[in-house]
Amino acid sequence: MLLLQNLSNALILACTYILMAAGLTMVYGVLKVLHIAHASVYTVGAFVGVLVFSWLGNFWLALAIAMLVSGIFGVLIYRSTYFYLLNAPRTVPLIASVGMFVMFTDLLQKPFLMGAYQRAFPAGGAGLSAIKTALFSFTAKQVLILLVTLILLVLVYIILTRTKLGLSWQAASMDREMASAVGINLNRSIAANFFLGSALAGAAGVLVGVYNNSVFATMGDLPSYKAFIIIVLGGMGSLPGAILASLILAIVENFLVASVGYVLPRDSIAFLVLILMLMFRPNGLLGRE
Amino acid sequence: MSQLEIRSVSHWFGGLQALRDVTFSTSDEILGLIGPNGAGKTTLFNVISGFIVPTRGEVLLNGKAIHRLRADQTIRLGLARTFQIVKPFATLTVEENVLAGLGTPYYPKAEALYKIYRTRENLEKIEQMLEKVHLSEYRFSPAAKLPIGLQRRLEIARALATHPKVLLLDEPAAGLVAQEAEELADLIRDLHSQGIHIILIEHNMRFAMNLCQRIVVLAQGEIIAEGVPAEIQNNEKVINAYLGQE
Amino acid sequence: MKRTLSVLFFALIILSFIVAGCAPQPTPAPAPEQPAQTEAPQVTEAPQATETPAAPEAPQATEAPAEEPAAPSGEPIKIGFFSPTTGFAAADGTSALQSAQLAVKIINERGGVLGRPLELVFYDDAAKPDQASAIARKLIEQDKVVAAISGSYSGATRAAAPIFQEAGIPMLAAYAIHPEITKTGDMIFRIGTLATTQGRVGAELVGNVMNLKKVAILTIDNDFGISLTEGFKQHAQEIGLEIVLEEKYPLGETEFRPIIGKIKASGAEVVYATGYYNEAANLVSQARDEGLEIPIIGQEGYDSPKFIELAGEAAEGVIITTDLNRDSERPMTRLFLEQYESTYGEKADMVGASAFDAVMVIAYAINTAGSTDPQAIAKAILELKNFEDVASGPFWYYTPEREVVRPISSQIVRGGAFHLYHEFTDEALVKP
Amino acid sequence: MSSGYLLTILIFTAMYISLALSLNILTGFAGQVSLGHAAFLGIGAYTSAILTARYEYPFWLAFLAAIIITGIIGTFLGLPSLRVRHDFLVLATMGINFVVVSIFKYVDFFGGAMGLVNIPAPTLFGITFRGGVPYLLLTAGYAAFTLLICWYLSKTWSGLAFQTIRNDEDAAASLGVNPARYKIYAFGISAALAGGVGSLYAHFLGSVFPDNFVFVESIGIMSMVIFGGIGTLRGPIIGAILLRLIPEWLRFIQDYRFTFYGALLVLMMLFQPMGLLGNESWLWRQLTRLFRATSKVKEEVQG
Repeated sequence: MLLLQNLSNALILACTYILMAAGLTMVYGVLKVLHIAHASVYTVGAFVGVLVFSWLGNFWLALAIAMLVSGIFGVLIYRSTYFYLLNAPRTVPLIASVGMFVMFTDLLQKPFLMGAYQRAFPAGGAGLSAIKTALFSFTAKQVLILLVTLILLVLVYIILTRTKLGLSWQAASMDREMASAVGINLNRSIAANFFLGSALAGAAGVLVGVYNNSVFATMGDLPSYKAFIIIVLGGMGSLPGAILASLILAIVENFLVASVGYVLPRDSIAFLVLILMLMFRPNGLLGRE
Repeated sequence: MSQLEIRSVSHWFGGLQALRDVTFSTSDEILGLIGPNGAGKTTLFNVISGFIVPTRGEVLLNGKAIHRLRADQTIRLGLARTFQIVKPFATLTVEENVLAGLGTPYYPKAEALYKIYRTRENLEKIEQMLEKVHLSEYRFSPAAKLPIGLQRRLEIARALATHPKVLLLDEPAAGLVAQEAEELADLIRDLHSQGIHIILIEHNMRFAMNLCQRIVVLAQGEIIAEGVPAEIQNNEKVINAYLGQE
Repeated sequence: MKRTLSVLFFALIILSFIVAGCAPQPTPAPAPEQPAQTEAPQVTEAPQATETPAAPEAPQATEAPAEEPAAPSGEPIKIGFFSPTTGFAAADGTSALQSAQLAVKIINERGGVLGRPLELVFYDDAAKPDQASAIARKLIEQDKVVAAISGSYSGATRAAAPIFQEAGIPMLAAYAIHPEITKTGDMIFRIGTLATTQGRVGAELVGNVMNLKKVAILTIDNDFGISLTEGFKQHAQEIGLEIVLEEKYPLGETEFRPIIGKIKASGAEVVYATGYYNEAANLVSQARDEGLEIPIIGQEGYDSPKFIELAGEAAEGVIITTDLNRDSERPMTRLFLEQYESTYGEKADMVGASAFDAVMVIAYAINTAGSTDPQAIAKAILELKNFEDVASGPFWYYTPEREVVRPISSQIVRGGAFHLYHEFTDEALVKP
Repeated sequence: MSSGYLLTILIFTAMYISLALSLNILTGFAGQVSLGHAAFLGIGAYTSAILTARYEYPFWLAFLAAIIITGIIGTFLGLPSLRVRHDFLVLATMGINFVVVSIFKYVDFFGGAMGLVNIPAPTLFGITFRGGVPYLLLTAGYAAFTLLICWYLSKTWSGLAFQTIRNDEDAAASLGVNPARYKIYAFGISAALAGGVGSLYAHFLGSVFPDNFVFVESIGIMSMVIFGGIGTLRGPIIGAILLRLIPEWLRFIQDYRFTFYGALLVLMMLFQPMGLLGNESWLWRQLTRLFRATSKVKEEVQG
C-alpha cells in the first residue's frame, strides 16, 4: 500500500529528473561540453511559462511558447559561445558555461525580470483529473507530469531514430570530423540539437514550476548539478540510460528517505551513488565502451 | 645483450580475439613486425610494454616474466617505446620532452619530490641526444608546433633518453617522405650498432625489408610467417594475407 | 563573421544591464501587474488609516511630536545595513532592505533623529561571511556608521559581529537566529525572537492551547531548524508531549512525500515542521495531496504572504508562531504592513518586519540617548521598556543577554491570510 | 582611507592566492580538473576549528594538523581520479564537495548546521594575530610559502612528471611515470596547501559553517586559476587578485556585479582562453616582447 504509493511518487520524481536531464544528455552527446548553463535555459523556460500563463491562462500554450523561447535561447547560447570553443581544452567551455550560468541567474533575479521572490505557477493539473485507485493515487499535477514527459519522450525518440536530423546527431556524437566529412552540415545539425535540447529544458522548467507551484531565479541551482549526475549515471549521451538512471535515482532517494530518513541530503546521496558508480562502472549504466 | 621471449600470448577484447597464441623470441637485432591492418601488431606492442596484461601467455625479458608489470615498470627494465599516433607532451618544449625521459629512474622514488631536473649535466645530455636525432635547432619550441615527422623523431629521442636496452618503434616511418625515411633508417641502424635491440612495426614494406634483419608477420592475431626479409617477400601466406586485405 | 554574433549577444546583455542600471536602484516601481489575486479584505477590521501618526498612548514612545514635525536638517546620521540582495538568499535580503528603507523614510518624515536625517548605508553581502566581514569594516571605517543592522543570515552575521563588537559599534541582528551571535559581546543585539524560545512557544501551543499530545517533528537542517527543535523538545518534555517521529530534512527540499508517508504511519496528531515558506508550501500541499489532514504547526519562517500564495488552499488551517501579529491594531504594525504594500506592491513578511524594527529601535535609542555615541546607543537599547514603535512589538524589554522579551503570537491561515490564533504573554514562557 | 576594510580585503585576497595556487598544482600542473577544492578548504578549517575551539590545542599545532590531515584526506579523495578522467572527474570532485559539506552538516561531531564558533585568534610566540596587519602578514606569508612550494615543485622531477601526465598519461607511463602515484601526489599536496588556508580562514572569521564551503566556492577558485592563466605561477596569483578585487571595485553597481563577473568569464574564455597571463595569451606575448625589446636595447647600449 504505502510501498506502491511511494513507488508512484518516485515515478513522478523520476519524470522531473528525466525532463531535466533529457535535453542535457542530447546536447552532451553531440557537443561533449559540460553545459552548466543548461540550468539557465531551464529557469528561462519556467519564467516564460509562468508569464504566458498569467497573461493567457492557458497552460498548454504557455508550455509551447516556453519551449520555443528556451529553444531559441539555447541556440543563442551555442552560437555565441560554444560554437567558438569546440576545439579548445575542455575547461574552457566549462568555465564559459559557468560564467553564463552566474550571469543569467543574476540577471534573472533583477526586478525587471523575475525579481527576488518566488512566484506561484497555479496551473494545477491543467484540466487533467486525478487518478485514485485503492492502491495508490496520482494527483492531477502528477498525471500532467507523467503525460507530458511521456509525450515528449516519444517525440524525442522519433526524432532521434526516425529522422535524418537524429541520425546526423548520432554520427556527430561518435566523431564530429567524420560526420562533417560525410557531408553533414554540422553547424545546422548542432544548432538543431541545441534547439531541441533547450526546448526540453524549458519544458522541464515549466513542469517542475507547476509541480512545486513555484518559479524563481535560482531554481536552476538544482538541475545545474543534478542533471549531470543523471546523465553520467546513464552513460553520458545515452537517452535510455538517462531515463533508467532517473528512475533508479528517484527510487533510491525516495525509499532511503522513507525508510531511514535523511542520513544525508538527497543530492549528496545521489552524488555518493555517482562516485561509487564511477569507481566501479566508469561508463555508466548503459554507456558505450 | 637482451633477449625478449613471447610465449603463447593470447588476448581478447570483449569477445574479439586480438592475439592468438603468439610465440617468438628475439635478441639483439632489428626485428620487423609487419602485417595488414588489424593484425594485432600494436596490441602486441602494448602487451610487451605493459599497457595491456595479456589474457593468456607470458612475456620474458632476459628470462624474467614482465607481462604483469605496468608500463611505468617495464621501462625501468630497459624497454622503451614510441607510439603509432604520436604522443609528444604538447605543451612542453622539445628540450623538456627529452628531459622527461631522463627522469625514468627518479619517478618512483621520493627523491622526485625534491630533486631538480634542470641541471647542467642533464642539459648537456639533452644536447647530445637532440643532435643525434637532428632536433637541436628546435630545442626551445613547443612540441605541439613541430611537424609530424619531427614529432616522431622527438619521440625516439625521448625514448632514447631513458637509456633503453630494447626499443619498440610503432610505425616510425609513417608520414615521412623518402628522404626523411632514409635518414630515419640510418639513425635506427646507428642505434642498433650502439647495442640497442630494436623491434619495429612497419607498414611501409620497402622500409621494413631494407632495414630489418628478421621479420615476423602477423595476420588476424596469428603469426603466419617468420624469417629474413628475402624469405618473407616470397612467402605465399604473406602475399595472400596482404592481397586479401586489398 | 568572426564572433560578431557573440559580441552582439553580450552587447544585448550589457545593454539590458545599463537600462536596468538607470532605473532607480533597489526600489522597484510598484509592480505593474494588477494586484488582482490578492483579495482586498486582507485587513480584517479597524480601518486604521495611515494618517494616524505615532502611538500617542505609548508610555515611552519616541519623542516624535504629535503635531507637525520639522523637516530634519543637518549632517545625516548613518546606520549601516547589509543583507543578501543577490544569490540564493535574495528574497529575504530584499525584504529586509526594503523594510529598513521604509523605516528610514517614515522616521525622516517625522522629523528624523535628533533633528537630523537618518541615512541607511547599504551593502550586499550575498549571505557570505567573507563579504560580511569586509563590509563590517567598511561600514565602521569608511562610512563611520553609529550603529549597524544585519539583515543577513547567521553565518554572515556571526562573522560581522566580532568586528562591530571590537569597534564598539552596536549591531542589531534582524532575523539571524544563531544563539551565539548575541554572545559575541555587549554591543550585539537581536530583534527576532531566539529560535529556542520560539520552539518552546510552539510546544506550548501544541500541548496547552490545542491540547494535542502526539507530535511528529520535522527539522530543517540549519541553525534555525535545529534551535527551534531544541526549544520545542525541551518544553515538550516539561509539559508531557509525546514525540512519535523526528526527522531532519535539507534546506530547499521540494519532495516531502516519503516523509509524509512516515508521518501517516507514526500516528502523530500534529506536525511541528520547522522551515521557510518555500519548503513549507511544498510540505503542506503535498501533505494534503497525500491525505495527511492533521494540523501542521510552523514558525516565523512561514511568515510570508508567499507561503499562502505558493501553498494555495493547502495553507488553510496552518498555524504558526511569529512575532508579527497581522491582526494587531497597534499603529506601527498597521503602518508597516500598509506602507510596505503600497510602496513595493508586495505584502510584507516577517523578515521585513524584523529589519524595520531594527531601524526603529536604533532611532529610538539615539533619540533617548540624545547623542550618536555608540556606547550611549547600546545603553539606551538595554534600558528600553514597553517600546511600542515597532511592527512586531511591543518590546517589553531587553535581557542582559541582549535578547528581546515581548509577547509572541500564533497566527492561523484563514481565507488566504494570516489571522491571530492565540497570543502568548506569559513572561516566563516568552523570555529567552 | 579605511585601512581595516582594505586589510580585510587583502587578507582574503592572500588566502585566495594560496587557494588558487594550490588548485593550480592539481589542475594546472597535473591536469586533474577539480571542482571540489572548497571541500579541502573546509576540511582544513574544520580540523583547525575543532582542535582549537573544542580541544584547546594551540594555534600552530592546529595549523600544522590542518595541513597534514587535509593532505591525508585529500589523498583518499583523489582515489576516484585513478578510475575516471576528464568530465567524469569534474563531476566526481563536484560530488565530493557536496558530500563533504553535507557530512559537516549532518554529523554532530562537526557541529552540524550550528557550525563551530568561538574559534580563538591565533597566537604565535606570544603575539595574538587579531585582524589587521599581523593577520595580513600571516596570510601573505602563507601565500608566499605556497608560491615557493609551487615554484620549487615545478623545478623537480615530480613537477615534470605532473606535466607529462597532464599531456598524455600513456606517454608518461612509457617513460616510467606511474600516473596513479602522481595523481595522488597532486591531490595530496594540493589538498594540504588548501587545508592550511582553511585553518587561516577559520581563525580569521572566528566561526565556520558548512555553507561556507559549498560547490559555488569551488567554482570561484577554479575561475581564478583559469582567468589568470592555468598552469603558470603568475596566472593564479593575478586571477585571485583580480577576481577578489573586481567585485569590490564593482560595488558601485552593487546588484549587478555578478552579471558583470559572469560576462567577464565568458568573454575571457571566448577571446583569451589561456587566461589573462597564460603562456599563449595576448597580454603575456606583449609583455615578453616588450621585455625582450628592452633587454635588446640594453645589450646594444652596453655593447
